[in-house]
Amino acid sequence: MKRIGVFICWCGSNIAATVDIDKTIAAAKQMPGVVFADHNKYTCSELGQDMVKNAIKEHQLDRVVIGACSPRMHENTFRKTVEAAGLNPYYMEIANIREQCSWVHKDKETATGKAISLVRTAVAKAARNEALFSTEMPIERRALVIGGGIAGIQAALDIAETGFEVDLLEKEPSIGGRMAQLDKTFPTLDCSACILTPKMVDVAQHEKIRLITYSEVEKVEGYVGNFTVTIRNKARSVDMEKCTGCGDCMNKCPQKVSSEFEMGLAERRAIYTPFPQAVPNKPAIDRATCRWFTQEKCRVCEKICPTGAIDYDQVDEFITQRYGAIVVATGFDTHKLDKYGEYAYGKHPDVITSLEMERLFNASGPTGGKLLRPSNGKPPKNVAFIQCVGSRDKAKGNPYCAKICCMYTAKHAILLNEKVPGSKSFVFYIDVRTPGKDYEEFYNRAYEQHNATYIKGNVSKVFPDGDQLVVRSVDALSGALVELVVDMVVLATSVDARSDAKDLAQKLSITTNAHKFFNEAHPKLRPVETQTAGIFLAGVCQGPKDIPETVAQASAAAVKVASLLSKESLKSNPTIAEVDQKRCSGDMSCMAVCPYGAISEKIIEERRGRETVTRKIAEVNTALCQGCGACTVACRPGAINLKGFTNEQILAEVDAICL
Amino acid sequence: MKKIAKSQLSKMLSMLSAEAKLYVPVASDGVVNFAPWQEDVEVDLTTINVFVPPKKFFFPQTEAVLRYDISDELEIEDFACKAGDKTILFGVRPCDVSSFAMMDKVYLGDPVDIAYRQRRENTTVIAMGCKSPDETCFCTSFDLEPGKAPGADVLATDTGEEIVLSAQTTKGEELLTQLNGLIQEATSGDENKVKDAQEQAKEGYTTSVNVQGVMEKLDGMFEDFYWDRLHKRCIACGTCTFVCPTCHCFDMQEYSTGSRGERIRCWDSCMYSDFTLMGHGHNPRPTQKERVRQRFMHKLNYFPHQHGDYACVGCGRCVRKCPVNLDILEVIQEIGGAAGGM
Amino acid sequence: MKITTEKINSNLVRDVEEVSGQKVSACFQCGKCTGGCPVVWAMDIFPHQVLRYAQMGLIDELLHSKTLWICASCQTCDSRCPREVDIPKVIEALRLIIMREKGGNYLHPNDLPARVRENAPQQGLVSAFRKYAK
Amino acid sequence: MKECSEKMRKVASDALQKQEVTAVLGWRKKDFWWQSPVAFIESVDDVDQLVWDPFTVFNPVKYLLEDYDCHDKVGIFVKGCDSRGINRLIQDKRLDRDRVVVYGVPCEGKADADKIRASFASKKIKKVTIDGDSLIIDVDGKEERVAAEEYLLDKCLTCRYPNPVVSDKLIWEEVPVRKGVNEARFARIDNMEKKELEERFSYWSRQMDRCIRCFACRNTCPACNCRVCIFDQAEPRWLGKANDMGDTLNYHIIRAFHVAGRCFECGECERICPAGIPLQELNRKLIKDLDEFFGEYEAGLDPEDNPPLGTYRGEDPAGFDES
Amino acid sequence: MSVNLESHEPLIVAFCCNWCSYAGADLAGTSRMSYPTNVRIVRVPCSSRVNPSFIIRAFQRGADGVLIAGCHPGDCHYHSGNYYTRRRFTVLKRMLEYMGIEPERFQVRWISGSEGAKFAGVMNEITQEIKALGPNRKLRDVR
Repeated sequence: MKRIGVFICWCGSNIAATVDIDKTIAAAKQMPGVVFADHNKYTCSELGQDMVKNAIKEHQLDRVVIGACSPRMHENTFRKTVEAAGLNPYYMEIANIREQCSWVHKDKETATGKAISLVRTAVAKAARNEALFSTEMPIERRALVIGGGIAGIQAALDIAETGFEVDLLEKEPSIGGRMAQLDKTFPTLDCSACILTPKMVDVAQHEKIRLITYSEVEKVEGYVGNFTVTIRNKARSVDMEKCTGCGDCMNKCPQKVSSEFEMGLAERRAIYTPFPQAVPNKPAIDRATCRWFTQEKCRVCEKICPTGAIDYDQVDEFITQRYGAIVVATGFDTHKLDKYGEYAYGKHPDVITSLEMERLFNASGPTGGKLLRPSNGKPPKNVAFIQCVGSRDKAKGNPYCAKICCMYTAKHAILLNEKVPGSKSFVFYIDVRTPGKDYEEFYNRAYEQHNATYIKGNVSKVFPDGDQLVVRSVDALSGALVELVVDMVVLATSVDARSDAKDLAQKLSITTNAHKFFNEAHPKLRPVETQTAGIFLAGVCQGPKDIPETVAQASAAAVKVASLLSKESLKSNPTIAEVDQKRCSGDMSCMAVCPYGAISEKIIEERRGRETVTRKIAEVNTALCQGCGACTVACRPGAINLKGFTNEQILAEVDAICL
Repeated sequence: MKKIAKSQLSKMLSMLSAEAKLYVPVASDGVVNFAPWQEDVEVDLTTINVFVPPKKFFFPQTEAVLRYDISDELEIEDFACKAGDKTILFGVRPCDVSSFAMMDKVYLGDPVDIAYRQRRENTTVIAMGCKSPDETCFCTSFDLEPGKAPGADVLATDTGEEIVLSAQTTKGEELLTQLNGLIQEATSGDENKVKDAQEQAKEGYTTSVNVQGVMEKLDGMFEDFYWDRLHKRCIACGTCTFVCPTCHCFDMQEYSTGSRGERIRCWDSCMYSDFTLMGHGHNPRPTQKERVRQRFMHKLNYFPHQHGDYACVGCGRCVRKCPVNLDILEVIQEIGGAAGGM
Repeated sequence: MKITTEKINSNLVRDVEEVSGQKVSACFQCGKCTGGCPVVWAMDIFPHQVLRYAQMGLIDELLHSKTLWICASCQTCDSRCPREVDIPKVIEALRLIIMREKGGNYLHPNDLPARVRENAPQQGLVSAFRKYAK
Repeated sequence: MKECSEKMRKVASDALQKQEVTAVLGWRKKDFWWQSPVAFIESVDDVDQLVWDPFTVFNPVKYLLEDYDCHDKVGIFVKGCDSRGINRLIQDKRLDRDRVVVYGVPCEGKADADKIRASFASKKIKKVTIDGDSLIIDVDGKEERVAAEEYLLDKCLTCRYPNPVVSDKLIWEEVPVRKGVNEARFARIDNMEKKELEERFSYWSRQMDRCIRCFACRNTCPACNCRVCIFDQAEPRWLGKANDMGDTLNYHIIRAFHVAGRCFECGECERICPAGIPLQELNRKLIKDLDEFFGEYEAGLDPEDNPPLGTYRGEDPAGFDES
Repeated sequence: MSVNLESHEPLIVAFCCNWCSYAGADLAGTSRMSYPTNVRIVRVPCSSRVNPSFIIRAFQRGADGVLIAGCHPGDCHYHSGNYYTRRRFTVLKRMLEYMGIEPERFQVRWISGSEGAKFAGVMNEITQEIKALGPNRKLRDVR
């Protein structure tokens, strides 16, 4: 039999005015297992806590029930109290007789009755409380950042600045990501490359950052503080040690390929760096197009290379590294427009996407920064911009708002007006959304000063008329039909999650929403964390956002990483799930409902009759489990239990309540 | 010997029910069980095996044994001495009547189970002789006479239009005395009819087993591989034990609410994994093999060794109800090796 | 009614802006002007629509609207506009465009009573020709 | 019928001879005409025991659990209903697909011994065989020929999967699905839902009152395949052993809940219930609600997917006030 | 057990998730919003911790009503717990009703940590509803 002590707190008059303390104490003394009951004006005071400590020693109490305020208030306080008296902190249970009794009831008799019932319930639970212990797990003090766009760059730099080692992983031959493709940035119109490239160089030169380009995540194992990641380093066919980045090979390579970086508006070679300011500025051979790899002839680059850096025999290599934390910053894809035939994209060269427009504006882009129509190389006078292409479209696109299009279209309108004097833009919109510092003003500038006309109406058809394009819509505000003849049409293409986001999510044991954006742990309060402890999110991979937000989130993720890595070890929450090996059938229903991927299969050996056999059971990873208990209900035989809220405890509470 | 016209039966039952709680076989949703008699129920006189055997009137599936309260001073309420309202069972079949004698050996032997005794003493059993057997009946294999029920207080025999009642104990005589005025004296013709019916009842058995020597053979079979094979089919439900008129194992359960509580006795089944599960987790009968063996050893070896009779009355309920057709007939046949006509 | 590139880019829009001194494009169609206009019940084109029509180059539609002559220039709209557009001035500009056009009178000077003809200010007379029908 | 039995014997003996399997599960005949229990064939010599007759109803898949059999490679004959039990066990990770060779036996329905008994009350039946769509009943020494359809088990009359959904070898040709089975599926539930609350309670309490708590429903059910059932546990004691209405309802509610989204409607629970409790109706009520609220789901078809209570959608509707 | 209907005070067991509904109950307290004493709260980390067996047990032991309260969908502290709660108890509740248990006896509500007033309101509402039904006799153990 347990030796339970009950301590009823007056909380001044907060409890004592409504609950008859003496009666409660007298009732508590009759409860099974209770050997001692007393009261105190303020149990949370030093005096009150001393009383509890002394009583524990004097009466050899092994469980403690405190009738006081909400456990959300003082659970930790009293856990420390009983711990100081030599008991396991989890031997203490609180009966909430203030917030859930004296403060909400007025009649003293019924309130006292309820208080007694609450104390009895806590006593019943406490009698089944078991000693729980946190475990200490050492932390690998090194972080991995997946994705070398602005989010990954910022996160890596910030983590490195706190003194921890960081590996920055990029699947392309160069870091830079989407931001490198942009011309100017809203709302200040500073040059994207001018603010990005210094950061790229910082990354390359930072002693704490290891840059791993042309590589992808192959496998992730382990848990917070102790991830083991296998990275596939794709064969670059260029020896990074020997290559000086002179670029001769790229000039001489006879195989021209459409450039991904230039959105197909220009060509690159089969041996290439994505763009001139690439970091590292060393090329890779695109084996899918290289003549040697496709036709087994050529080898021009090998002949030309002054340092003999070309190596056709390179193979994919695998790097296995341990990390304490991971930041996912994999960015986004632009929406495919194959379902939007009405916009004539791909049918008429003057219908382009917004990202292509960026390249047409850009000084290092295919037109050298002159805005020219792809069809005839002449500057356009009237340009239509179509918003929400693939966004806010439940039927055939994304139901969500891509968030950045309103602003970059305003930017395009301004840039167009600046680049081509006398030009005019027509912006077809559903709503204009400009929540952000200086954003509304920026938008105002577009139509007040830069000759942009905003037309509320979605475009239903774009078709050629001579060497021009006709855009058909309605102005919903005036009710008038719109039929404009323009020189170019720019489609504000929606933002998609990366097509392979689901695969990565699976590798990382994190979840995605219906649109494959990675899920944050809590939409408001934990926007940077994932449900998997130790894995954080930065940038558009979590949901559409612009550069300032991306950078802010990246820095936030970096702080989360740094605060995790700043510890020598992690103390685990002991109120987590536990598997009873004997009862577990190994059907893994628990695994299906675990939001943290904390449950895995384990093979055990056991005797069956005269033989030793193996079978599968569930195993809880104590570092990943957060103690929600969803698994305990999914488990039909009750083989998985939640420490601190066990089946036995809850059933005892129910029984005690219904007494 | 008395008799009553079938048309008058409900009058008789009505009279009996005034004196005691009267239970009769009644079909509900296609399942026949003993149920309290009421004016409007139709007594089922044809079904041989009621679903839950009438042992439940002496040995209920669930009964409170005692209740305690320690919130003030210790108070114990003992239910045993309160057990047993005056009860009459009408229409108990001879096999079930004979099962009472077996239960008596357990519960009236030393130490006497007080609650059981009270119920037994306060209950008057009116047996109903069988006319013809079900295909699963094999009571004759245990030398029971299906038209007779020696252990009953009154034996009722269906002679066609009438039911002949003969008292076999003082309790039975008293009961028939109460019915004076309603029931008539039987004639010698009726007596002959009864004898004929009893002779007739022995006919038509298609199922029988030879139980000779089965107990002795089982003496050396505890470790036999037979059980390894036999148990495989058993899915460990407790149907056989709960429909068996002679199974009498129980479990004690405590419903404690801290300072108050109740102790309950309820049927248990040796087919269940927790039947012999001990507090520290060890189970001396770890697999279904041991459990199946236990059931048949108990019925066909331990019980006869201890009490002289096989703990089976051949009612055939387990044969009919076992979902996997694993029953005592099969075991007796295979152990004894000498099956009767089939 | 149809909006075309020519209409949006037409000189008339620039004229309206020039005459009124107001930036028609500044209006973002919040509707506050119309909501508070005391004579809106009599208008065929609402004040915010006037601006929209102007932005879209639908000037012709405006010039045939009753609204121009209903507006009392009470300035309620102007005092509340978040975009600092003086709407009465825009409407006035439209009226001026009509008045500056030659012809198009609804009223012939001869139809006016002599007393009015002699005493009324000249501008008032011209505007009356354009505004009132017999 | 004879040819069917012969085919099964051939398959079993080939498999045993070639050592593709070390045991075969099928059905055999026992003493009474209505007894066709599961046969465990471990040697070629015993294959002649195998039969296919109107009473080979019992679902053998539960015998594949480790508690029953330690054979490394088992052959098993499965009807349509049984076959979904195979998927059930695989989905529950209680059976390694590689351990079994599944022989599919399409099934036109099995006979209900009680219906036959009722028709031939107080007569001695010796043997019942099937011939095309007739049953031949050897009764009081004479052969009677009756339409099989009249004597089928109720569950077979509403069977939606008469053909095995998983099988390595189909032993004979597939049979057509009976007409109107989809409409019949929830007929009992629709009917009950229309009744008043108190009427529903009195119906169910009358049914449950007969329960003797033998657990035959659970123990037959392939979806009830836990090593240690929650109801058998002493600490905590989830289910009181007292057979009173509270505990009996507790048992039946939780049992049904535990198979919710997992029950594949073989109907064995209801068929073998010695007390005749309409258990399948509870199971189907849950299926109906799960389908209605969370999208249609057919258990026992795809062993890879996740049953409806093991997953969710953010936009799920709720059966309660969500305001 | 004889129960006087007139004076019957129902007993209601409320399983509240620690992060939303239990906090909501605390907020009702700090805001001194009164509600009847009939409700007893069992604190669970998440509504997905509530096993249907707990509910049946409460009814068996004599509770007249059972409430499960959790975070609003999308707000679960553990991300997805209440989605499972929704599925599990939608079917359980409907099955209980199917078997003739009054729908008011078993309820599920979403109450956030900021909804103290809603908590008190729900308690008032449920107590009234269940009081009107009288004591639970259907699922109660006969002891």
